[in-house]
Amino acid sequence: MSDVLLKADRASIQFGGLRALTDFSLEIRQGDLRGLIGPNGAGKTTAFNVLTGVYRPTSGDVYVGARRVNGKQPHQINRLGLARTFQNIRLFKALTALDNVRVACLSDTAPLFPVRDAAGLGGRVAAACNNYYDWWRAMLLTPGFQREEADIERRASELLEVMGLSHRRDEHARNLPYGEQRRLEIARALGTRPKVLLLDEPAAGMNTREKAELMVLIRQLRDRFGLGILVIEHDMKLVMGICEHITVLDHGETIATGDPQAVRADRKVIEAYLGDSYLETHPASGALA
Amino acid sequence: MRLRALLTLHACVAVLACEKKVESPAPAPAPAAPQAPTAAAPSAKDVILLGEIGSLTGAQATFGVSTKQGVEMAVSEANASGGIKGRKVAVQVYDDQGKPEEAANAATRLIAQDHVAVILGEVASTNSLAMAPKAQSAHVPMISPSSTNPKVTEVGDYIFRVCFIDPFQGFVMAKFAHENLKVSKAAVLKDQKSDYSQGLTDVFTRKFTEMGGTIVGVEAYAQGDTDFRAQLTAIKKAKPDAIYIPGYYTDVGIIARQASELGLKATLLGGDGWESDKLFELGGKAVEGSYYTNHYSPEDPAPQVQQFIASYKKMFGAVPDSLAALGYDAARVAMDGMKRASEPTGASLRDALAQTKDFPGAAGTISLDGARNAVKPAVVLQVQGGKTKFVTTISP
Amino acid sequence: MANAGPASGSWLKAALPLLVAVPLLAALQPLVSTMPFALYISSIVGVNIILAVSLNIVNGMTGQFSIGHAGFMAVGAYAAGLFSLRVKELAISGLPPMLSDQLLLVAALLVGGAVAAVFGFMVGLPSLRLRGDYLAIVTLGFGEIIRVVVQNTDVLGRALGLSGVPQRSTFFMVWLWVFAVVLVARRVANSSHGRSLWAIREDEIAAEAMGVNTTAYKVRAFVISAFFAGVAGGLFAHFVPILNPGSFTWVKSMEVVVMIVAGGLGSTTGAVLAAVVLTLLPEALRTLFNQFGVGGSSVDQVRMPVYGLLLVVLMLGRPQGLFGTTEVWDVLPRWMARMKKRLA
Amino acid sequence: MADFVQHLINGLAAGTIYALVALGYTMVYGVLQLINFAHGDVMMVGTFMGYAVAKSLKLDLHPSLWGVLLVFGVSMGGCAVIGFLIERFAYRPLREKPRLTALITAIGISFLLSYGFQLDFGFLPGASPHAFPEIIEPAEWLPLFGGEVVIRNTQVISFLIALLLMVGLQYLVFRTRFGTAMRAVSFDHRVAGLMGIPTDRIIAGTFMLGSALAAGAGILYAIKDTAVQPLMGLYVGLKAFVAAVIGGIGHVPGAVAGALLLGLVEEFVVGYTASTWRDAVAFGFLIIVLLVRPQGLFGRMTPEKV
Repeated sequence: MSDVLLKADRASIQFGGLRALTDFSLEIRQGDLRGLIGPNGAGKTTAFNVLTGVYRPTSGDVYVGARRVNGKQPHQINRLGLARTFQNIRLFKALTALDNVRVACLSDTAPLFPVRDAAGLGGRVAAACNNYYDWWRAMLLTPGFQREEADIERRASELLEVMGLSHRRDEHARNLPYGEQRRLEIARALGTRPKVLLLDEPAAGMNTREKAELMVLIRQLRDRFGLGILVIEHDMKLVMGICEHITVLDHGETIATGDPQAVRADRKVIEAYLGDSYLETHPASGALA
Repeated sequence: MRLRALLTLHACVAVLACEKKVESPAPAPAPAAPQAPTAAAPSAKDVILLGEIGSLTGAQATFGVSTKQGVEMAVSEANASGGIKGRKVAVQVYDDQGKPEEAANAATRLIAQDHVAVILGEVASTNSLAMAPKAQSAHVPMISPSSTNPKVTEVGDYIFRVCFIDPFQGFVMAKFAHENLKVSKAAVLKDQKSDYSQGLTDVFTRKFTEMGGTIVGVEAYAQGDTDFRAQLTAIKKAKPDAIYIPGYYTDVGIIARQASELGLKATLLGGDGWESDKLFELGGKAVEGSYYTNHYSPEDPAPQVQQFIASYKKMFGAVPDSLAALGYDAARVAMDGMKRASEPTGASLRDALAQTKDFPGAAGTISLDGARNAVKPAVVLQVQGGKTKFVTTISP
Repeated sequence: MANAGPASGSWLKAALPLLVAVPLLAALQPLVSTMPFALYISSIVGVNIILAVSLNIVNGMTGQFSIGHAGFMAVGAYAAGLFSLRVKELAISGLPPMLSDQLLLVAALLVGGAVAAVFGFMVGLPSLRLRGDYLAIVTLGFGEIIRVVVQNTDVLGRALGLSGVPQRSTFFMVWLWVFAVVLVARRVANSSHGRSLWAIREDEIAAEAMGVNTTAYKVRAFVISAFFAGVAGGLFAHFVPILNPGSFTWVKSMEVVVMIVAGGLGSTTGAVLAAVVLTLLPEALRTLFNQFGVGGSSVDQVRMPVYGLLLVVLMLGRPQGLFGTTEVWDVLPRWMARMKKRLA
Repeated sequence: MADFVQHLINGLAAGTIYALVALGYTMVYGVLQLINFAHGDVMMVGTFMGYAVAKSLKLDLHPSLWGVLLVFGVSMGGCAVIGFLIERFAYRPLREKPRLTALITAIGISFLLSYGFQLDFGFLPGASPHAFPEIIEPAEWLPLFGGEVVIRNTQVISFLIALLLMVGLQYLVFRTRFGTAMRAVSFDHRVAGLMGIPTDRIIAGTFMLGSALAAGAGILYAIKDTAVQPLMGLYVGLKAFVAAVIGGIGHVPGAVAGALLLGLVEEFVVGYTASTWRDAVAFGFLIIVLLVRPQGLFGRMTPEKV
């Protein structure tokens, strides 16, 4: 039993009066492949935004590794090993496929000064120097920097290859077909060396064949990079197919958790998806998907 | 990519080079400035070229335009009377948009490209100060018609002026206010954006206090403001007998109106920046009875003045303002110097100009002192019935 | 484009451009210095290029919008100017005066740049945390404040201006910096760090999610841009005899904005070309008009309105400007090919 | 004491003008999230229209209520048209483009107007200011402290007009169908469009309204400060924008409050401390507000959608 990489503990968020997410809890360990489902507006993406720090939870906590990350900046949380894709694709459209991944691959380079506490003035100054140090090296194009850049580029192209996008290397992201854009987003997310990967409807807009491939691919990613993966997906078939454990949201509330069979059989879930009228007509339930 | 970056650089330089060719009419590039006076250039053989720089665009454009017209008239008169030593005179004018860097640029142009014998300008002291070093280092005499800041002629022995300087003008108004108007408490409202206004303020406040008056308040505004109530209210509280406003007519008119609106009864005093018919349009009744110092008055009975006014009317159909008069004088002083000089350029012209004594100018008789400043009286004018009235002349 | 060099980096690759540029400029130096007017024009062009390219790092690459570049230029100009005034009499012993002057000039420029950079940080931090268009207003206000400060400070010469700064600027020095800023802009733009700037311009939220500290990057870009604006100001101070607040109004800022918009927000070479053209064109027209006896001043009169019109027309007709985000060498080959086809 | 009251009045008078201009900024920003940089210059154009009318009617010689109304009518109407044209041909084509393009266009238009009007070709006024005819016979109302403090009828009138316009605007935004539509558009103009709201017409309407307001403000401004010049729009426009941001941009009463506040702050800084720092006041104030309370005094921060 490996240790917990991502943990939400009764995280809730409200916008004005609207309770968008209530007491959302889950744990992700290395090798997990979990699903987050629910009808439209159930708060799935909101959950992602809370986990990744786009929104700060109004109550409850989010932990990445052992660190409590409430109120941390998204980029800080990402650096702790949590990467995501977006439901409405958010690639850097004017950049090439390769550059999209390069940006993500850019991990914090070897600092000029080692910074122990970034809090103190000394720490701040040192940190600032480090920041600009990167750029000085970029401007001077020092051999060390040239090497780093070369490595980054190599890693980026590897990731493109993994996602089967090598042939698109130098094309602008905006010119890629929909399916490939989704894959590029995953490649980009992987660039940040995540421990946990959050996929927001990765299969949306794909045809059945692509989806099948994607299912395989997601499993491969998990094994190859030793990830924990959380998938939002509408397509029951896909989710039931790959996820060992599923959480179901409705109106921001967790109405069911458990393995696919259990969830499939859950009355609340069926109500949420099909409305209770369905139950009256089909008393023998459990026929979802 | 770096190689390419280089190429673009090449390109820029290339552009510059050919640009230069287009611009310079002179076949051979002018020799490096300092030693050789630019008289060597062929363009100055048949005709003597005067250079003039002024701001013909922008808020105070009227100044530049008047000066230009004054210069043009002087030149055409000179040519009508057979030019200088048989050589015709021409004038090359550049606009500096009132910007110092453009003034410096224009000066460089006149020197390096047009090889002028002398440079006339600028009105604003800042711009003259931008031009002066260029003229000095190229040994081309420069005569400023109306830059009143002392620093201008301090740049070097090639820099002259045909107008009095701020210290004198400030002194005149202080004297007039104290002796003629019997003012004991005065306030000052200065234009923060203009060096000219700053200069006059400093001198006026110093002199006025020396004479035993008291300055009850100094407030500031910035050119282009339209609401002066805050400053005026503050001044009103100090209850001065007179307010000295060494600004430009564009602001003074509005200030006057708002002052009277706020019930300020104090007399308004000003400097030569007031000189413009716009003052009466903007100020209306409010500027009536105000006084300001100036370089000359159209009412001055002196023959050369009246003759100047007459021919100016003939040429431009308007009564010349003081800047036209000063432009006229600057050009004539320059040409007078050329007549006396062995060679109408460079050092010999400088020496000739330095000798200028009791020259009958339209704006008063001009004698240049050791500091190359004109020593001449100033006139005090009063606004009456929408035009200026000559009050008195005050000599140094 | 050199996205990344060979696996083993080399100092040669890093230094090559300078090794080429320095001799080239050194060769041109004596030629230009005999032509005062060409010298002046080339200096102005150079300064404008530096301004345009540096502003392009913020407005073009990072997609923020600063319209107070003249403010930073002013800070740099006055800082460098004061420094040079202080060391006017000094000379570095054991060096030919010419050389020591140039070294002192470099020092002055660095001072100017550094001070401007500090101001850039102070202005940038608050406004760059907010949504884009606040920056526009704050930078604009900053320019105004600088003006007022200068007018109230005796050391800075108040409204009359600061004169007596040694006129040490040379063609070599100006264009060396032009070269430096272009090189820096290109190298940053091509590095993964620079790509992060583009990422911010493209989609700030996604950039954040990919671990880009967007605020820090924006501020950093802003600081570097301010630094070079300061250097440009410093150079300006060393070939214009008097420094006056009137030279650094927001009209100046707008000129620079027009340059980068016309050149194509994000295109360094575009900025360079636009800067050259927009600086030389008025000069050329003025000369032309004067030769035909038409008042050259009308050129300067219509300049500003035309700039305004240019902005509108560009945004409506060709928002990507001359080159969009690409560089000349990306465009030229294609363009030439098209020309060939057309001719054939 | 007297001077204090006088300063108070001056400050309010100045603030009133800022307020009227700021309202236009705020409305346009509300519906388009666009800083309409050209707003102040539209005001300037409107003022020159009024100037032309007043001149041709010789209103300063024989003032008449109808004449005054005509001045306001013409300039406000004219500006409404200009506002419409600008929106239609400069902003609408860019609505789906990145916000930057629209901002640059706005700046371009501002430049075109403010410097175009400085050309002294033909009908254009030229750079130097013109005296604005006294279309309302200036008189002193209710002299306080034995005439020490002066309150002008014009000041009172413009103050009342400003309040009136603000209340009217508030009513329009929150009580009328047009206002409902405006708010819908400002929330999300695409969705509003889908809901069958004629987005284009609403936005155009907003622009016309804002521009008309600006013109009115311009005339009052010219009456107050007795002069018109091409650059007046730039300064007042910027100050008004600052006021709008201080009050919380997009917020109608906030804009007015911010404007009055700014007017007073400027007045008292100049009146009681060094007047040489005047121009720095507004922007210094702005930067402080942005540091302390970025959303302005009344505004709310809206989380960006992901």
